[in-house]
Amino acid sequence: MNVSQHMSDKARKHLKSRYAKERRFRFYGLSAVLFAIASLGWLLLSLFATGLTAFQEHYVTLEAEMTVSAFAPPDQRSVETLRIADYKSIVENAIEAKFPDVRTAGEKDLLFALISESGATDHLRKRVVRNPDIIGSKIVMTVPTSDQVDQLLKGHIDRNVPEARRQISDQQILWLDDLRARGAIKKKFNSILFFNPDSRDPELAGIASAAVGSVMIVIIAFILALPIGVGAAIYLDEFAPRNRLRDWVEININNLAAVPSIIFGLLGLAVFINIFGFQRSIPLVGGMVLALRAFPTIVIATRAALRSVSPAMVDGALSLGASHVQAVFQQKVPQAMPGILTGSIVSMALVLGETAPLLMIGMVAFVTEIPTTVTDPATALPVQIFLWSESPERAWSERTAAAILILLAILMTMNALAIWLRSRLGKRR
Amino acid sequence: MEIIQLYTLLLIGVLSIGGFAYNRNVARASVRALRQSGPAETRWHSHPNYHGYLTGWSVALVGFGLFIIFNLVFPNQVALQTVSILLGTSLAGLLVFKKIAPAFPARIYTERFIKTTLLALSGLAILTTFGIVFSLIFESLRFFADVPLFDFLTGLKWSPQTAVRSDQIGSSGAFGAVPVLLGTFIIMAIAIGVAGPVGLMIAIYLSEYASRRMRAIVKPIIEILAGIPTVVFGFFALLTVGPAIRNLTDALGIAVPTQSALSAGVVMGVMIIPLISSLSDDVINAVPRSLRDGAYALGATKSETMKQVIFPSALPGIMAAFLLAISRAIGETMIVVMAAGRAANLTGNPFESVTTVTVQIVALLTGGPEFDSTKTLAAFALGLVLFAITLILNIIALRTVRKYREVSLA
Amino acid sequence: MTDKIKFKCRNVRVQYGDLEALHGIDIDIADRGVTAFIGPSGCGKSTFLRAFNRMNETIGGAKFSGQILMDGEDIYDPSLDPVLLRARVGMVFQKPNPFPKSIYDNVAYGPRIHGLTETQAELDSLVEKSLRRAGLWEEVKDRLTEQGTDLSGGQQQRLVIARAIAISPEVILMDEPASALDPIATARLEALIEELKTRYCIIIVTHSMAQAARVSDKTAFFYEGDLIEYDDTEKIFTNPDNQRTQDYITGRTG
Amino acid sequence: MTDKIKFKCRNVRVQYGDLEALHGIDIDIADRGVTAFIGPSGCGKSTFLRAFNRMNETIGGAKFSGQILMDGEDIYDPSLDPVLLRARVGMVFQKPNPFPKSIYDNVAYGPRIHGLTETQAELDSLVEKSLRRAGLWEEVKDRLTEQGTDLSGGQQQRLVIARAIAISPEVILMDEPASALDPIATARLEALIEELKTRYCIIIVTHSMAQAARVSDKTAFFYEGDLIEYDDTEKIFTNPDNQRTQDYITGRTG
Amino acid sequence: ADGGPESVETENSIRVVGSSTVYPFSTKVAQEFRNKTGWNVVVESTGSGGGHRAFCEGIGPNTPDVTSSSRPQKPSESKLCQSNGIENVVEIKIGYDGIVVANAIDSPSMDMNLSTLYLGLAKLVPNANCEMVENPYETWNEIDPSLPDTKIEVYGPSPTSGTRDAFVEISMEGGAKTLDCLANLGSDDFRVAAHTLREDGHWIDSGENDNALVQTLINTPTAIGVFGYSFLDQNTDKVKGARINGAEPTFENIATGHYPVARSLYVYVKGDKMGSVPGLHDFAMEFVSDEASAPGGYLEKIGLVPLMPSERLDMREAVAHLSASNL
Ligand SMILES: Nc1ncnc2c1ncn2[C@@H]1O[C@H](COP(=O)(O)OP(=O)(O)OP(=O)(O)O)[C@@H](O)[C@H]1O
Ligand SMILES: Nc1ncnc2c1ncn2[C@@H]1O[C@H](COP(=O)(O)OP(=O)(O)OP(=O)(O)O)[C@@H](O)[C@H]1O
Ligand SMILES: [Mg+2]
Ligand SMILES: [Mg+2]
Repeated sequence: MNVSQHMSDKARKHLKSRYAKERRFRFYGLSAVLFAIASLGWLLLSLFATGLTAFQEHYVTLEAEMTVSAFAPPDQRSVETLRIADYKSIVENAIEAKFPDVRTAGEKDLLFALISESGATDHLRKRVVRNPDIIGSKIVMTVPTSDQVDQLLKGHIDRNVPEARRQISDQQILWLDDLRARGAIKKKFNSILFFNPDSRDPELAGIASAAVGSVMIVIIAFILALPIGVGAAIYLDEFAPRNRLRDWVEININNLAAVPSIIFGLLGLAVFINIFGFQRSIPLVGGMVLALRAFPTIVIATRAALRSVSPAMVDGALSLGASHVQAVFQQKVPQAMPGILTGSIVSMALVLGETAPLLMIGMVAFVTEIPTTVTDPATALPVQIFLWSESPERAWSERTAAAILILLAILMTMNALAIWLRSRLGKRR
Repeated sequence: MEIIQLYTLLLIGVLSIGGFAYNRNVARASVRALRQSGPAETRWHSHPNYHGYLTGWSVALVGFGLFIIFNLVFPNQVALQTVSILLGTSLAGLLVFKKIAPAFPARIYTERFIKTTLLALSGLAILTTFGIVFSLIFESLRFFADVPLFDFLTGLKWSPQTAVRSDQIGSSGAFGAVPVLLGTFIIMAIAIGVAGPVGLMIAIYLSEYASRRMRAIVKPIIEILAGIPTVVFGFFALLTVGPAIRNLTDALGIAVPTQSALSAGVVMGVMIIPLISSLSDDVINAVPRSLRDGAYALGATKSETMKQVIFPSALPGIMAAFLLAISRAIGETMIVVMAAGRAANLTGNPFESVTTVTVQIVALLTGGPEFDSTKTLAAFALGLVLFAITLILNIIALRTVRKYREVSLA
Repeated sequence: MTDKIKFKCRNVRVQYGDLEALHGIDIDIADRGVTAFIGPSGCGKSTFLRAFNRMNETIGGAKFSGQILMDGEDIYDPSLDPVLLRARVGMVFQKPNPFPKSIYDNVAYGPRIHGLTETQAELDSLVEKSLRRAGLWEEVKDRLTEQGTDLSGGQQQRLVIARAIAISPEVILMDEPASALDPIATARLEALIEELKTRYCIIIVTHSMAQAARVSDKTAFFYEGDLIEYDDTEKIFTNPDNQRTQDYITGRTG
Repeated sequence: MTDKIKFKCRNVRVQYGDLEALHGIDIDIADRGVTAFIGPSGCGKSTFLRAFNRMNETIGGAKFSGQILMDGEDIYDPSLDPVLLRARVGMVFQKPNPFPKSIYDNVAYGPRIHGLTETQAELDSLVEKSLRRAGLWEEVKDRLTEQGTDLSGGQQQRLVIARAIAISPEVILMDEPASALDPIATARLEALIEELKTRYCIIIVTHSMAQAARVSDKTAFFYEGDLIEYDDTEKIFTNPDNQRTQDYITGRTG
Repeated sequence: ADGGPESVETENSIRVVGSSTVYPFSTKVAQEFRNKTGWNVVVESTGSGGGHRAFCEGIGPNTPDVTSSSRPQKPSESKLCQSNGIENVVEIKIGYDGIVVANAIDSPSMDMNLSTLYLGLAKLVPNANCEMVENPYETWNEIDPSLPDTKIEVYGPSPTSGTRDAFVEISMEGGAKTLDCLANLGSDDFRVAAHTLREDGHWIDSGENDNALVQTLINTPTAIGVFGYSFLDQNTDKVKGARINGAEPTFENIATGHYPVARSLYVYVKGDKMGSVPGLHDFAMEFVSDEASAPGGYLEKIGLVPLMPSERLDMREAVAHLSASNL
């Protein structure tokens, strides 16, 4: 019995090189996996590194003398007049009180620039409107520092670069250190980021208006896309005659799911705004456009869910004298519901993250108010992120990253909900 | 005005529910009466509920129909609208009421209504496509009246600076789409260059090498990439990847702007990885086990089996996955808007900043609400080009992928 | 048998696309008692069974020709609503297919869609009656709200029969009802069939010769789409006229 | 048989997750000639067969214990390379599975990956030799560039055998190689096996008693994961020791 | 359904469109105004030209109430307004702005003349024989050896932008006037020569977003950007302005007129809508209030060069007067 040629030395050597190739191939595969995971990790890490600091903000505590002369005489005090009182001088006096040595106008301006002017005046304004009795008294107020100061204190602005290269002067830094030493500056949770509308000033900017806009868009898209998507899927799967037209519609829907989203923006601009005459920048149009964007994915998810239901259920119902429509709606659809809901939630996550179509229909605007109806001008969270990311002040980039983190948290929650729903409802079968 | 509309809609809702309830109860009472009056074996064709449903549907249909007609044709006749809706719906309700009888096949009519409604909903899918095609073509035709199609497709200069006023001596504008298309292509090529090999190798690794546990952990992690909004990737490219590439290339002595085709392309590639990996995974798993067995039984290693047997038979499906990815890359907007720059350079150099079709659409349409300058229309022409390209890619790819999906289901 | 005829079938053909599964069957089925369909796999038993309640129509591509008269009435008459027909001709499938609802709701489903009862009490008693007839009441009376799918296979099959009985059908079709059951469940099912046959016309498809011999009064043997022999069960199993039948029941073919 | 022993199996157990498919098999297989594995469906024939070239390892969850010695060498020795083993133990499957490549490339696949030939001419002649041995040469010599999948089922099965032969295995495992073939192709395949058995150790799993009787020298009867009886084929088919074997080959069980 | 109150045709927000140069000022005013009065203001940046176009489209509820502009309204635009029934347009000058030619702070400083800009950016330039030819210059030092040897790559505002108009009118035309060769051209030819920017990729329309432009400059060291002074003022840590005709772009130089490329900024308010858009009049007043536009006001802090005090008082007078006549 001669030894097999596979056992020869030559064969063994060949085998060795084959295994080297095998290992290399496997290594490429592993590298690809690691590359993808590392990219994701890098992305998240850079977002956290940039954005986490935005969840806290520096506030300065001042004592403000609510001088009577800054307000309208008592007999003319109404909400309107209280709102337009001279809060600026009160704030200026309050900060100057901390540094009695500062005399020149130029220095006073620099000093005043340490705090958020708009933030401080508006803080006072709101307090006075709520309680006019504080006029004439001395109150303690805690207001945001200006964005530059905040960035400096967080270490995002390097104190050591030449003065010309930073927007904050050496003198201001000295004052700040002094204030800090006196305990007047504190770092607190940045509630402004969550509850304020957009603002010109980074330290006062929040996502509230954009978030409300996004919620409206998602709700409208959901209300429109769910019936359309589910209805179309049921029709195609259950009632449509099997012919070329149906194939055509099916390809059409699959294609729509893959059409670039910006095209839907063009559709919305041309049809909803120019032909139907809807206003620009309103969540109603945004919701309608994104409903069109989302419904093909709902159709696809629904059809997959319908197909996973055992045909025995329909047979059972039919054999009891249920009509086809009854069998479908009473047996098949309820059982496909977990799948349908999961698909819908996933597609709503898609809607929530969509940006490009909204740019086309004018949802890139500076909106001062949190929208209350679907025809109020609004932006959406991703658009807000886009707008902020393009703003030059350094303070914006951390807020942009923070807004992204919030958006991602919402998306994760939605996806977790989808998974939970699937396992929860799926189990009852 | 809007409040009134809302009330009208509410009214229609109330009427249809009321009609449903009333006629259903009438039918119920008749059934009961019939049953008590004697042993007569006459069965009612339809359950009483169906007489109710039929009423509700008809009332709602008539109501909404009138509502829409009035809003389109006589927008401000609120009183007339309300009166005619009241009349019309009552008539519809009465008609069904008159029909209530054992033999009346209310269920069949109701189901016909339901099916028609469903049909109309799937019709919306076609309508959406038509809407897209017509709005793109309509505006594009106006554009091509100014700029000949041939010039648009072959022109080497993209500089959409037309005058906005008659007395403005702006520039004539150059609408040659080649640099824009080239830029789109470069970024797409970079993206696929990243996502293609990586996605494919991930699919291979997960289906051939990874343990079940690893697969269960890694797959969802990679899918996370697919769920991240593109604006986030854009920010990532702008804030992190662009500067990183710039630092890297600075060290090599090449000056690369942070907004370059490279950073946009690479980030887009990362975004597309899950698309390619999951589609390829489907396709690879659809290759019959017997082929794998055949190769293993001949003493092939896993990589040999993969490269020489499975990959060739999965090739059409993998190509389709790539086509879908290309279509996705071409249509991607936010990443390039934020990270690729806007200069329409006629260049093949990935280190330069280039522009894409989608960037130009955004640039041309954000802001200006005016609607008939050549500039604005150019956006639609670009949109048409984009739609046409992706449509072709999608259809080829979807047909192929569908075949594989069916195989894997069977 | 001297019994009344329930179904008169004439020249029944069923095609699936190009494939003709039944080549023209003529058969008369009695009003009471059990008729068994036997034959090798793929011979068309299920196809024929599904012709009796027009369930074939729910399969795309199935085409029927010929005539089936039920109590003299053509069930394929276009004016006849298959939904009404199926309320009169119940069916039980090979794999028990209770709905993923409570046991109660499973049985109540038919009465509800057909509006057979007016009050809750009426429905309750109908559900109880049906479950009793299906021999399941004692086992489930305390757990009517549990999921039907949580029952054992044999219980599920009886539940499905209760569900069919609840709408007072005249006929019950059963397609290999015991093939998914263990021997004990099968025995209970056969006992149930024995009981039901006094009230209903039952047609059963089975692969088990023994079962056919045990439960049926008449047996029809099918082979490749043709009805080969139809006679009293005893005759078929002891002294069939046809050689093919003989081969099949002795296990030589099939 | 007086032949040399090729495989010595001791206490072979294979588990799929919790299910033990083989409960400890002891068997010796001769170096030349055909050994047939028979037994009812699910008894573990394929599982055992796949143990000889460690193909079980390509299935997630399959666990092997025990010992198989091939020419005295433990094939489950961790230091032994399954790739090498499989080059020495060829396998043919139930469904012919040519690669979607040309006929030539199908046969050349193994020699190429194992680097068995140096020159094109050598490879050409090896392909020809293998196809000749598989009795396919005459039929395909003019169409070597056509796709292997375009051949008829019987040709495909012979192509797959040629593919296996091309790497000069010592053993050929065949898992129901004829079950997808028509009678004429089956006959050709059996003739081929007859020819090959002088050169190779062949183990064949088959469902057809007749086939086992025709082609094999020894037959092993498996039942529910146990080896019930193993003896010369003639003995097994004429005068088995075990009642179960008897029942199976006369068609009473299975 | 007669319960619904007959709603008046009012709008719940004030819509502002217009110049991207004025955008930071209008958003700031919008924000302060909202804080003071609670009225919602929506600001979209469309460019001056785009703004006028939308503004003059009509007086319906979907049209903008205010447009901002970095140049005065052109006659053709006011004609468009009139032809669409907009009678009562109030022009409010809010301050001055310079147009700067800037690059990244780490890049070499530039020192230019208006003629350098013209030669670098015009589509047609005179050659040695005073014939007008397609612009041949590729790098800056081909025009002026003291400038760096970098590619001419200028990101500037698009035609919808008032900054573009002003830039063309002041620096391009100004530069053209300094060249003898062009003096011989007829006035129409001269206008075409002076007003037409290159279309061969050296001039790049950067869209309406000046923020993005600043970003681009930082990212592309060789690139030069054209934008408003206020942006430079806000980004002195990132970009720096070129000297033009020897003058640095600074607050003082612009206010005093030493820096050659400067213009006024405007806001246009639809007087016709003051009845139907509550708050619109007050919003207009906010622009001319002391708090906003006086020296030391919040607009100056973000880079607006304020008007002379007397000018501002006149403006305020005009807006206040409008209210008396209209309401
Ligand atoms: N839905 C269908 N589409 C196409 N052909 C079908 C379909 N159902 C059954 N057939 C074919 O019709 C023939 C008869 O099938 P049928 O199911 O009636 O046989 P059967 O006697 O019930 O077999 P079994 O005992 O396996 O259940 C078979 O050839 C089968 O392949
Ligand atoms: N991949 C697998 N995973 C889990 N269990 C398996 C697997 N393959 C086979 N089995 C189980 O192992 C047992 C033996 O299977 P095997 O395929 O070896 O039987 P067989 O004798 O070849 O049957 P057949 O004649 O049907 O091919 C069976 O119970 C089978 O269900
Ligand atoms: Mg059957
Ligand atoms: Mg087997």
